[in-house]
Amino acid sequence: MSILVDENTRLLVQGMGREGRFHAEQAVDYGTRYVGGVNPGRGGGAALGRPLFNTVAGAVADTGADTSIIFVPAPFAADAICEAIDAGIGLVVCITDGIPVLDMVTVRRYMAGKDATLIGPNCPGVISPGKAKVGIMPGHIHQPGRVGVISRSGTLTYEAVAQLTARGIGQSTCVGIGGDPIGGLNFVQCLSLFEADADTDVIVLIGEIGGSAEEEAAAYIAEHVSRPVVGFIAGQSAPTGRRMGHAGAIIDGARGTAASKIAAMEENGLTVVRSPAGIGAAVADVLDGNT
Amino acid sequence: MSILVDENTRLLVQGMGREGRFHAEQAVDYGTRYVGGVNPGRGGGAALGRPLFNTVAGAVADTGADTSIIFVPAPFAADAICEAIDAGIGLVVCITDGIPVLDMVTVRRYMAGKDATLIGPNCPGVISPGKAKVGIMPGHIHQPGRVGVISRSGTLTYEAVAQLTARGIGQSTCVGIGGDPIGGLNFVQCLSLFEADADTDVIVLIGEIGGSAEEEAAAYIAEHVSRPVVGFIAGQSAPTGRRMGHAGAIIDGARGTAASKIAAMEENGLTVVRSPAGIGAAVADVLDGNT
Amino acid sequence: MKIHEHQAKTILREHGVPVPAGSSAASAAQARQAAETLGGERWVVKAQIHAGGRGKGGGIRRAASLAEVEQYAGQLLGSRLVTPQTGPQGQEVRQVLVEEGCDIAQELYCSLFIDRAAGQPALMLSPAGGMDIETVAADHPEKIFRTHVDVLLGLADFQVRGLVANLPVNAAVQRALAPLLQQLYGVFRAKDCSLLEVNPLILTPDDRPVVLDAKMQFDDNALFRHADVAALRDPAEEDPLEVEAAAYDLTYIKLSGNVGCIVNGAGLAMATMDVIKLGGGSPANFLDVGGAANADRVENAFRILMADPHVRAVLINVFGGILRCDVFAEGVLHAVSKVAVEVPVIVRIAGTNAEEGRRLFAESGLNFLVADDMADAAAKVSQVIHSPLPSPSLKGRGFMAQDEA
Amino acid sequence: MKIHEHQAKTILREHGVPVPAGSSAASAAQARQAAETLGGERWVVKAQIHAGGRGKGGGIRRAASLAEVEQYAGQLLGSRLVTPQTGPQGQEVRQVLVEEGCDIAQELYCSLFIDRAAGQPALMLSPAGGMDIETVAADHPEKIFRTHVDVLLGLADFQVRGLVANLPVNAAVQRALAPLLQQLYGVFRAKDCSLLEVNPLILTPDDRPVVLDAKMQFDDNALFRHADVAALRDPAEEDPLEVEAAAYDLTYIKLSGNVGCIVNGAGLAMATMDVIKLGGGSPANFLDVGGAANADRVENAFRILMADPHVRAVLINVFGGILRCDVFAEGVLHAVSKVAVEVPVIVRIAGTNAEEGRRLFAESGLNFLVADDMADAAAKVSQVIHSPLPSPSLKGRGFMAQDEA
Repeated sequence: MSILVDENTRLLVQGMGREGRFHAEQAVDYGTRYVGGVNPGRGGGAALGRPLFNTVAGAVADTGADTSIIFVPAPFAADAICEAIDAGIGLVVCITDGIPVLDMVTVRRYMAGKDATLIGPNCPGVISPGKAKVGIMPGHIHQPGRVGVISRSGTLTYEAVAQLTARGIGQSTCVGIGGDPIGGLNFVQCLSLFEADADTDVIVLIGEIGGSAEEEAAAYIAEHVSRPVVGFIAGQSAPTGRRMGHAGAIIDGARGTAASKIAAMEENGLTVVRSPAGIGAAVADVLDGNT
Repeated sequence: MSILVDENTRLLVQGMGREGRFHAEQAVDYGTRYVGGVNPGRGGGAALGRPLFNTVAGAVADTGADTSIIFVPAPFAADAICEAIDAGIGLVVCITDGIPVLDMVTVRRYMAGKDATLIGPNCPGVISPGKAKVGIMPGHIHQPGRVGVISRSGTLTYEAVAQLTARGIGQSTCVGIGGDPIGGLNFVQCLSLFEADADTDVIVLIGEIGGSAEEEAAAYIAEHVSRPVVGFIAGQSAPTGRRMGHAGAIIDGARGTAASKIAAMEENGLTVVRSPAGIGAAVADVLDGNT
Repeated sequence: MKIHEHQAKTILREHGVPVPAGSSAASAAQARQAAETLGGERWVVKAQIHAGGRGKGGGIRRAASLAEVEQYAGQLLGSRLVTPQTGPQGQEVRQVLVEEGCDIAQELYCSLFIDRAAGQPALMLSPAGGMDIETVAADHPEKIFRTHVDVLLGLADFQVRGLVANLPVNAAVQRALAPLLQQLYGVFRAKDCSLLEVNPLILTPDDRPVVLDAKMQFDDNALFRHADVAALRDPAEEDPLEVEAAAYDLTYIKLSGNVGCIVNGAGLAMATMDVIKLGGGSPANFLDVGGAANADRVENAFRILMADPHVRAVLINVFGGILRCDVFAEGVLHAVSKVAVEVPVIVRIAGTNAEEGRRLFAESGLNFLVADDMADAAAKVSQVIHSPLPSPSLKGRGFMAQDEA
Repeated sequence: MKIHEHQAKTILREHGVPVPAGSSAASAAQARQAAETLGGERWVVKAQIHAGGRGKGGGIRRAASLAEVEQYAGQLLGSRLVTPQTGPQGQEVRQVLVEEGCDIAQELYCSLFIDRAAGQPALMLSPAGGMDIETVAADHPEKIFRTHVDVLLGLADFQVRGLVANLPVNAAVQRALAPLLQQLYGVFRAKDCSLLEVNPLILTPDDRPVVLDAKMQFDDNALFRHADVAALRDPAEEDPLEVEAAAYDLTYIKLSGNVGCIVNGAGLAMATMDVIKLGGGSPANFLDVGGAANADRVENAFRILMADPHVRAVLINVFGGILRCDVFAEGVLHAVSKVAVEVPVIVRIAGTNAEEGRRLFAESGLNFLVADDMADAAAKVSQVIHSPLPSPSLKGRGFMAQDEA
């Protein structure tokens, strides 16, 4: 098993530009079931052997798409997310970064009470190794297996995954929830999905400074998660008051520090790794029963 | 049993002006458990021996109110409804008439996904005879019993109820859903509540021209309602294109006519009464098994 | 509330919506001057009445000279224009709109309204512009495209993009139409419209969309926050009795029958009309005196009913809930002491203190026909209307039909 | 993005929010003239820098004569103002704001910001105005009132009514404050603010609320739709290297350490800083070259790092996902051929075509210290920094630390 995406996923690409086309190609190469693309004004054409549509609603009607990945430029991305949700897409993965915060606040409010999951924005997406790749992560560094990975980061997740794969430790699903302050799926919701997945044995949670999502995740884990969780927090050496690349990675006064997050993780029984170089080794230890 | 309100209802009055105070008094006299009032700027005072609050949130915190009745003037009524819902009131009865349609559209959208029921606006409210009166209907014409009444009208409902009571036929609950084109609880939702009420044997549905709620109700009844339903439609002699008092009572082109509604009711097995003078007799016939 | 086309276009223009240049005129000379000021070589003279279908009634005239503008305006002004929506008596033309002529490459249809069933505003778009949309809906439903508006989110880009993609127009026109639709929704929302219909929404030969005709209706309940809109009301387009009734806080609608009625509550008022009809009579009006139903209101109600020469009898039907029937009876007695009521009056009161109220009517010395219930009231109305003998008026003239029976 | 107080007040004034009359000045003479134009007898001269806490640093001066206005402006302009938020080096004052003096009856606090946990804007209100709100929050949490805003519905009447009911002010002031709070939210929303803080929000002796100080910060991602706001950027208030980096599409933040780093991805960049720190070094910067990481960007990254005199070594840490490591290596080699890199460079590349990339570095003839993984990279950084011997720079000066070990 796995979470969010698998071999049954029917993927639509919103924003079939240069980047969208490239990643659609990569997804197809990985074996993902890509069913079409949406490019307003280009409807009727084709991309990678599948039809292009003017609207998501039209695409869903014709292709039965249930998942979409969004590469639409930031000024138009919130509208694209709402369009996907309005058209009944169940899982929307938004890669676009630089979306205005109030646009995302609006999207979140718009989604309230609607039955859809958003991943991102400003995220690498989600991959269930060997089944489906709905994101911009390099597929080849992954390996099917039983470790779930959740992260606010992109390349740092690849780093962690590569450390796992290098040790022969495969992954059930890897989810990059994105580095923005306001996004869709959060740590807690993602943890609950992994907890319900019979084929995930260990969870790796990669957080970073800013906000309180890691603290909330740690508290949730103590209460609701039976799997061992290995945690890492990026930004232990970051200064206060500066956004470290990700819009969400900022220590605001005394809030959002790596120290606070690490403490919360330790208090709640997670295995905390101090060095990003040690994530793979820590998971191996957990799997070997050494912790 | 009964629906919506009963002896456990804890009633808050929003808009404790002359009208609000009068009807609060009537409700108390009827035996309703009235717990307080809300009048912005008058918080700290009292009305009818119970405290007045500035905000609904404050009132809920102090009194445990679960139901509110709104007498706030039309320009401010939509805000009052949202305030009640935001404060966690489960049943909001809005008596106020003349609320702008787009205000009510906004309220409905605001309520989406929230766990609250709105009755009205522009309605007489709801009464479960012998238990609680949350409305402006005259309590004394009602009698506890096993007939449920749903209506878009006020005095016409009293007329129907009086005909029942005159025949010794009591009511489980009488709900005036209001005469506005956009309101809260609709016929279908109210029917489902009565269907789930073990102590309602027959349902009286009083509709009127305009919209398609009666047609939808009739279709729903055929599918989901096991109780016999007696129906009446007001406005059989109304002309097209004119609003008959109620903002919602208008025949728009060929839509919303009494004929269409009566036909839908007959097709779906309701007992249709042509004369408003014959409602009580028709219910008596149904109870006697004469139909 | 309805407004004239020229008023609607002024509002739209203020919100940045492209409409033809034009102005209204109340005389032929003014119309000529308006055309001169506009300049150009072609104009359209459009009768300004609240009813639609003006084109079919000859209310829209194309003029190729200032003399023609003056001539057509002169013909229209003061005439009674009959259209499919005015009824056979027509509607007097008091103003015309003089506009620049527009070249039309394509006619589209667009409207915004409140969809009751969905509880949301709806936007309807069709390539079949310039036609009666109800006919299009019936004959070519595939030519009508619609979307609902999430009133909190607004009309989203993706929605208008999706809608215009259905039209047989090129991508440039689609890109021009999308923001225009959002502007129209903006006006609809900002002004609390109940209807905003643009038919036709034209495309010029150089692909510009222009609002060629506009019909706007407003939510009466929201006028309190739109003083500018309320000021556009044209009482000349409304029934004088209804205008008067509204001033008295009465909800009155004039109908063509012969039995006047005074009722408390809209539903009961409709039911009362139904009962009159079932009894073989014909309601002369809908009249809701409201929950208060005090002596003043009843007096004004009688005054308005008596101003209708077709009224041969009055039925009062009141259910006293919060209102006490005895208090109401006193109000009626006071009212009829001030208004000359020269037709029979049937009274049916029920509810709180009904007995006491009936006693007051009986002891008034006036010829009220007091009914026991709605069935009885219907019978009494029928009797009065169908009796070959003159019925007794309230003040005693004629015979008392009941005694005769 | 931050703006100056006087800019914030101009925006608020345009939206109808009551702020004191005033204008900014860049010289003492201009300041005097501004005061003269304002008229009155009392003025306030306020240093305009982006950091807060100006009062404590002596940056806000009350003047009772035009001569005092000129004197205080002269003293402030060109000085380096040190406040609790500037750091010990202070911030140069380039402009002052000259305002009319206001009588203050009461000081309140109000701010709007995005509450991440709630995913909504939040409005915070306190009767403890004029004080550091973090201190109030810590010592008197009962004096802080807040509500979240449903971004689709807006800040509802009932919400502001409920909030102001908590303040120790009379009903008239409450009625005046409620719409003011809604105006502030309107600006916050319309301008895509990330912070709008009014401290103090004062009440005058005649009960009028006035925004006496205003701090506004904007969502950088939304500046594309606010050209007016973007035009208010004051690069003089920002680090010149960061301004330059932004022009090159690099996300660069200058820090105080001695190991420069070039990384792709924000999370990995932070983790790289952490690894440097764990190895006993100290990061000189945060630098994310982004997903593209082409030769141009790398060249500019080196240029910016080399402009920082504290940098004693550079660590390149790149995980090639979509980016191919061999292509990246070529970019680096091209970059260092154009920029004089006179410190040791540790390179760690992983992912797609990493082997090929490593070979390119090894065969380049330059003294790259190629690390196997992040742990090895950290060790090499530590070695270079802590070695008593001079470390080999990229171009071969000094010794090769690795050979020595």
